[in-house]
Amino acid sequence: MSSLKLLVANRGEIAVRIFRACRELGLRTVAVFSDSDRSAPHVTMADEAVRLGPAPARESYLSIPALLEAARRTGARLVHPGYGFLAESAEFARACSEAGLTFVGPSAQAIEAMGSKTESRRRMQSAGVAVVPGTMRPAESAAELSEFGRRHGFPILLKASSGGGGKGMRRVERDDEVAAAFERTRSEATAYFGDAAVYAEKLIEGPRHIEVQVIGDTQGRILAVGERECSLQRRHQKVVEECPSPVVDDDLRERLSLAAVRAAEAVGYQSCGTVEFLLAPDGSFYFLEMNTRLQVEHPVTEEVWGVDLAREMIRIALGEPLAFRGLSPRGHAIECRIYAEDPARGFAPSPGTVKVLRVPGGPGVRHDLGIEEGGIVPIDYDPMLGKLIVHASDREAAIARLSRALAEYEVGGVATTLPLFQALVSDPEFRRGAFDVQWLDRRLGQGLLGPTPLRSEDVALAAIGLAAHRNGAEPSAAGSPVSAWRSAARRESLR
Amino acid sequence: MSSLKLLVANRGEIAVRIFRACRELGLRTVAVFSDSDRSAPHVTMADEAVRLGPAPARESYLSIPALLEAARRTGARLVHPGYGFLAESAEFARACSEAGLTFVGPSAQAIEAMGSKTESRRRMQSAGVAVVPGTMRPAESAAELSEFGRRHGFPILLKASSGGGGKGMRRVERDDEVAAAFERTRSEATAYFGDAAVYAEKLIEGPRHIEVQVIGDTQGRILAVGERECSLQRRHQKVVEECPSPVVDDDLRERLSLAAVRAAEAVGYQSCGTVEFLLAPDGSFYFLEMNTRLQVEHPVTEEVWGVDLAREMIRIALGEPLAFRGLSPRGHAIECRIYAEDPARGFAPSPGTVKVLRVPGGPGVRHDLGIEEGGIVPIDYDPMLGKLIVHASDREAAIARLSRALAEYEVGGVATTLPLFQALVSDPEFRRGAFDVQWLDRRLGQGLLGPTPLRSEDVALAAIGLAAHRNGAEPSAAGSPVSAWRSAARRESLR
Amino acid sequence: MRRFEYVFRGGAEPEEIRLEGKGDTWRLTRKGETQAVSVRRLCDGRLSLLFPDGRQVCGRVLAAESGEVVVVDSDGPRRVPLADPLSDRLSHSHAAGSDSAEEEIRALIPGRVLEVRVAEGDQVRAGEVLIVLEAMKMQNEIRAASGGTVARCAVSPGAAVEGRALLLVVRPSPTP
Amino acid sequence: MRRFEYVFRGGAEPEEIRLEGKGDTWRLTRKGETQAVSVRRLCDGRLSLLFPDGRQVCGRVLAAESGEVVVVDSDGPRRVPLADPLSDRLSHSHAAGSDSAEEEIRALIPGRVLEVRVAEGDQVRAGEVLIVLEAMKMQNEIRAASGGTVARCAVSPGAAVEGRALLLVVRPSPTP
Repeated sequence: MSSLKLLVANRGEIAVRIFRACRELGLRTVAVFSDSDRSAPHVTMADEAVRLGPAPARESYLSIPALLEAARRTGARLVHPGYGFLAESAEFARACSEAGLTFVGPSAQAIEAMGSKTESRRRMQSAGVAVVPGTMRPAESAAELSEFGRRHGFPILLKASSGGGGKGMRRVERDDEVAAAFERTRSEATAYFGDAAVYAEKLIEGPRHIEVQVIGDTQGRILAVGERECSLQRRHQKVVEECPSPVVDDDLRERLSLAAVRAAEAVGYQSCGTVEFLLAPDGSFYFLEMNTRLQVEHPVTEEVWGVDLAREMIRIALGEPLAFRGLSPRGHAIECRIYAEDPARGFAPSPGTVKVLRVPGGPGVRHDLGIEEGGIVPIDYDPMLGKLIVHASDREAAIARLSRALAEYEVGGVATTLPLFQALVSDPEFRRGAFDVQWLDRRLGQGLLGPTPLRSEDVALAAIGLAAHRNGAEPSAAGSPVSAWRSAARRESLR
Repeated sequence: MSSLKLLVANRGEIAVRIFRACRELGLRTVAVFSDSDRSAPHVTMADEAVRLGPAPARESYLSIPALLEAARRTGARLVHPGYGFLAESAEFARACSEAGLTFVGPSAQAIEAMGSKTESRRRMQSAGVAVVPGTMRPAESAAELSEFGRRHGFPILLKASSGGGGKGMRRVERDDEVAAAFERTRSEATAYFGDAAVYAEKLIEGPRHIEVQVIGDTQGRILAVGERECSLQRRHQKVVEECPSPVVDDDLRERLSLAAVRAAEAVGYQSCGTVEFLLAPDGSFYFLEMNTRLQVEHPVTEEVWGVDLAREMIRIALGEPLAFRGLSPRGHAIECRIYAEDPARGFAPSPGTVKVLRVPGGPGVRHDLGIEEGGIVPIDYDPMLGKLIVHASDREAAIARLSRALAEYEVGGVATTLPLFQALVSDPEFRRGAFDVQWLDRRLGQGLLGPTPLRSEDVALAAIGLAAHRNGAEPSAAGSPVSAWRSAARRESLR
Repeated sequence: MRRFEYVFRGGAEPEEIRLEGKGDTWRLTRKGETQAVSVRRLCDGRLSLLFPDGRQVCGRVLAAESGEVVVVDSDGPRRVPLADPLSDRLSHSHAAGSDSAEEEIRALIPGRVLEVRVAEGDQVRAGEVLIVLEAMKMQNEIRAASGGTVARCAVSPGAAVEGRALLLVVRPSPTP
Repeated sequence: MRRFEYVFRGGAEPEEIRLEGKGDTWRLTRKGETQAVSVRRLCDGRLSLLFPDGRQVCGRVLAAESGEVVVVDSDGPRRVPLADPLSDRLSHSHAAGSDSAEEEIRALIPGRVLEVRVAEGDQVRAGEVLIVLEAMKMQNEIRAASGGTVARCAVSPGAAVEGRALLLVVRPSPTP
C-alpha cells in the first residue's frame, strides 16, 4: 500500500464511498469529523482521523483553516471535497493548491465560471450550447421584463439572482401581471437572500430534468458517460434518479452528450462533472447549470456504464489518463435517496437513533450508506442516511427488483422516505416513465401516499404482538433474542 | 401479482436466492422447513411455509413424499430443487411431473444420463466431446488396468465407481504398483461406499477445473454463457470461483463453449446447467461431468454476463423462450464461499449462533446469504453461511475490491473461512492467477494462513479493551450500545 | 393457557378479536372463526406467524398512540386500529368528547420559523399549512391536523424555536 | 483516574504496558513512552481508538484462553499475547511446569469417527493427524497440538461421539 494519503473534507455516505475507492486504489484514508461524528462510519473506517471542531458545519466541515490544518498534520497530499459543504467553493480549491495540496476536482477557474449563473450562460452561448431564453442580467424595470415576455412569449418566470432550490421564483402568465410580480419577487428576494436582483426566463412547460455525466482528464480528453433522469423531485429536491432516462433515445443521447462535452470544454474541465439540462416535451433541451463535483446520484451511471467514477476522479487528480477509450451501457439502474424524513408528516425531518437497519441483498442491489445500526442521524446536517441502488437488464426488471429490495428493507428508530418509494414502484405513471419535474409534487397532492389496505395477517400480527407482550413469557426464536446475543458479544469483548 | 406459486425444496442461501427471483417475477413463494429451520430467513421471507419433518435431511429436505404433500397443500405449481439435496435426483424430478407439478430443472432423462459416470462418458464420446481416457467400465482384474496404463501412459488414477468428492481415489505411478493399488482401492471402495467396483483414468498433471454455464429453453435453443474458473479447491471442495478464468482466451472460450453446447444437446438439455472440464496445461480439455442444476457459483456468471440465471431458469420452466439472443461479458467477478469452518483448526466445522454480522457495501459488492444476525448455523446441514461476490472492471480491480470488502466484513460467534480469503488476496501466485486444482491444498500446507504480524495499534486495542472492561464504566459511543437499542426496540415492539 | 381480548376498528363495525396462547401456538378467533397460529419471535424482535393454511407473515409490532398499533412488514409500516377493550373505550369516549379540546401545535425539532401563514382568529382547514419551519437545512410545512380556529399564535417569523416548543393553538370546529 | 498494568509477550522479552483512564481518554505507556488515546465504544461493541498522531483503529476485543486476547479488526481476527501480571504469571508458570501434563484431545462437535490413525504407545509429532472425524457432512482431521506419546485411545472407527467427548490422551514429550 502506497503511503499517499487522501483526506475527504466531508462526512456520511459520500465520505465512505470515496474511502472505499481509496482502499481499492491503495491510498491511505484520512477522515475529518465534527464533535457529533467522532463515532461515525466515515471516521471508524479511516486509517487516520482529525477533529475539526463543534457540530455546526461552519465551525467544522465548512472551516477551510481547520481542513488545511488537518491535511498538514496528517501529511495528506490529496483533498476530496465530496458533494455539498465546500465541494463547489472555488476559494477552497484555490486554498488547497496554495497549500500545495491536490484538490480532487476541477480547477478553481472552472468552478468559478460555472458557479455564476450569468457567466456560465454567457460561456454556453458562445460555445453554441442552447440556454433557456432569459434576460441575462438583473432587470432594471418591469418594462424590461414585459418586453422580454412579449419577445419570447408568456408564461415567463421571474427569478431572484441569488435564489436557488426553487425559492424566489414566480410564474407570470400575462403581460399585465408583470409589474406586480416584479415588485413581489424583488421584496421576497430581499427578504430571503438580502439581494433584490431579479431576472426573467422563458418558462418551459412540463420539462424533464436530464443531466449528462462528463469526465475529463489532464491530457485534455473529455468524455460524456450517458445521461441520468432526475425529474422525480419533491420541492425541487431530487428523490429518485435513473439511468438511462426512459425518454432519451440514442439520437437524443448523442445530441445531449455533444452539448455536455462542449460545455465542459468551454471551461477546460478536468475531472468528473455533471451538465444539467431542461428537456422540453418537444425534444428541445436547454443548459441549466454544471455541477463541478461528484453527484449524489453518480452510482446509477456507474452501474449501467460499468465505470467507477469515484476511482476515475482520483486517478485524474493524480494526473493519470482515463483508463478507457469508450464505454457502452448495459441495463437500467434506479437510485432511491433514503432520507430521515417522515412522509406521513409532510416529510418533516426525523432525526434520532437508527435502532434497526436491515438491508436487502441478492443480485443487482447496492448500498451506499453513511450510517450503521445504532448510529445517530445528527440534526446538524443533511438528513440523508444513504442510497439504495438497483440494477437490472431493463427498466421493468429494475422496478421489479427495486420493489423486491424495498420489501426486504427495514429502518427502525427514525422515519424514512422508504414508504414513498414503495408507493412509487406501484404507481402506473411512474412505471410508464410518464413524468416531468412537477409530477411528484402533483402526485403527492393527489394522495400518492394514501393508506395501504390492511390484510387480515396484519391484524393477526398486531393482536398477537400485543398479547405476546402482555403475557411476558412470549414465544422466542430458536435461541435467544439478538439483544441478548449482542450483550453476550459485548460481555465477551470485555472479559 | 399472479397467483402462481413456486415451492423451493431447499433451504439456506439458495432458497433465498430463488425466492428473490420469484418476487421479481411476481410469483408467490412457498418455503419448506425442518424443525431446525422454522425461524430461518428462507421461511420468514416466504408467502407460505410448510413443515417437512425433523432436522435430519432424510426426514425433511430429502423426503419426496413430504415435499409433494407440501406442494399439494399449498397448491404450488412449480417446484425448484436448488442445489444439493434432491437437485440431481431423477426420481424426484419424475415424482414431481407424475404429481402434475412443474420441476424447475432439466428432464429426469437428462438428469439420469448425466448422473451416471459411464453413461455420460459414452454420450460425450459419441457427441465428439473429449473425455479423460479411462476404462469405461469397472475393471475385472489388475491386468486390465496395467494394460490401460501401458496404452495411455503412467501415471494413472484408480477410482471407485461409486466414489466422489475425492474419496476412493489412488494415484499409480508405475506398472508394478498396479496390482497392490487395485486391491487397496477395492477394499476402500467397499468400506466407504459398499461397492468394490473400481475403474482407471489417465492422470492429467497440474489441471485446472473450468466449467461452462449453459442455458437451454423449451424451444430447443441452447446457449453457452462463458466459463467459470473453479480450480481453487480445498480437499476437492470449491472455495473461490471466478469469471472469466484468467487463463481462458477468446479462442479457448469459443472451443469450450462449443463442447459444452454439444454436451447439453446430447441430452436435449432444457434448463440452466453446467458442463465441467479438466483443462490441461497444454490447453487440451476433457469433459468431467455435467451438473444438471443451478450451481453454487452461478452469481459470478450473472455479474459478468449481465444475466439473471435464477430468473431465466424459472422462465424456461414456464415454457418461455430465452429473453436474449446473445450476451457479452463485462469485467471480472470473484465469489468467496463463506463457510462456518475454523481455518485455525484445520477447517473444523464451527456451528453455533452468528452473534455479529457486518457486511460490506458500496459498488460491485453482492451478498447471497442464508443467515441473519442472531441466526443459528445448524449442525445438520452444509455449513455454508452464504457467498460474497465482487465485480469490477478487470481481475486486478476485482481482487482490490475483494480485499476492500473483506476488510469491512465481520462475522462473530462462529469461526468462518473469511481469514482464508484475506490471505488469498495478498498471495502473489493467486494474484497472478497461477494455480491448478491442487494449488490451494499445497499452499495451505506451506503455511498460507501463517500468523499475521501484530501492529502496535492492535496491542493498544487489546490492552484498552481489557482495561475498559475491568473498570466497568467504560467509554460509550455517542448514544447507548445497540444491545440497549435492540432491547428498547423489543420493548416497544411489545408495549 | 393465556387469554386476551381486543377491539379492532378497521372495519365498519368495531370487531372483537379473541386470543388463547399455549406454547408457540396462539388460537385466534375472529368473526366466530378460530384458527391455530404458530408464532416465533426472531432474534431481531420480529414475529413470524404461520397460519394453518400455510400463509406466513413476518414483521415487527410497535406501540403507537393508544387505540393504535403499528405493524412493520414487507409492505412497510402500517397503523392498525386495535386496542384492549378498556383503552379502546377510553380513547373512543375521548374522541367523542374532544370536539372542544384545543389542539396544541408544537415544533417536532429545533429550528427557525420562516413563515407564519395564519393569524389568531383565522379559520383553518385540516391539512392547511400554518407555519413553515426551517430545520436540518430543510423547509418543513406544519399543517393543521383538524379544521378549526387559530386560538393562539405563539411565534413570529425569524424566531428560533426549541424541540416541542409551542407554535400555535387551534380550537377544532365542532364535528358536524 | 483508573490505572491498569499488563504484560505483553509478543516480543523477544515480556513487555509491561501501563494504562491510565480518564473519561474518554486513556494514557498508554509502552517502553517508557506515553501517549493519550481517544477511545469510543461503538453501538455494536467495537472500540475506536484515535492516537495523538491521527492514526485510527476500530475493532472488537474478545477474550481467549488466559494469557491471550483476540482482537478483530479490518485485518481479521488476531491473537495478542497479553494479560494482567497475575494471570500472566499463572499461565506462564503453568506452561513452564506443564511438560508432563497430559493433553486430552476431545471432539469439538458431535460426529462419527471415520479413522483412528494412531494406537496407544505411538509417538506423534505436533500437527500430526490422529483421528478423522465426520461431522456436518465433512471430514475433519484432528491433529496433535504438541509432540508426545499416545497415552490412551478412547474411541474406535465407526463410533459416534458427542461434543467434548474424549478421543485421545497424549503425553507430551519433555521439551528439550
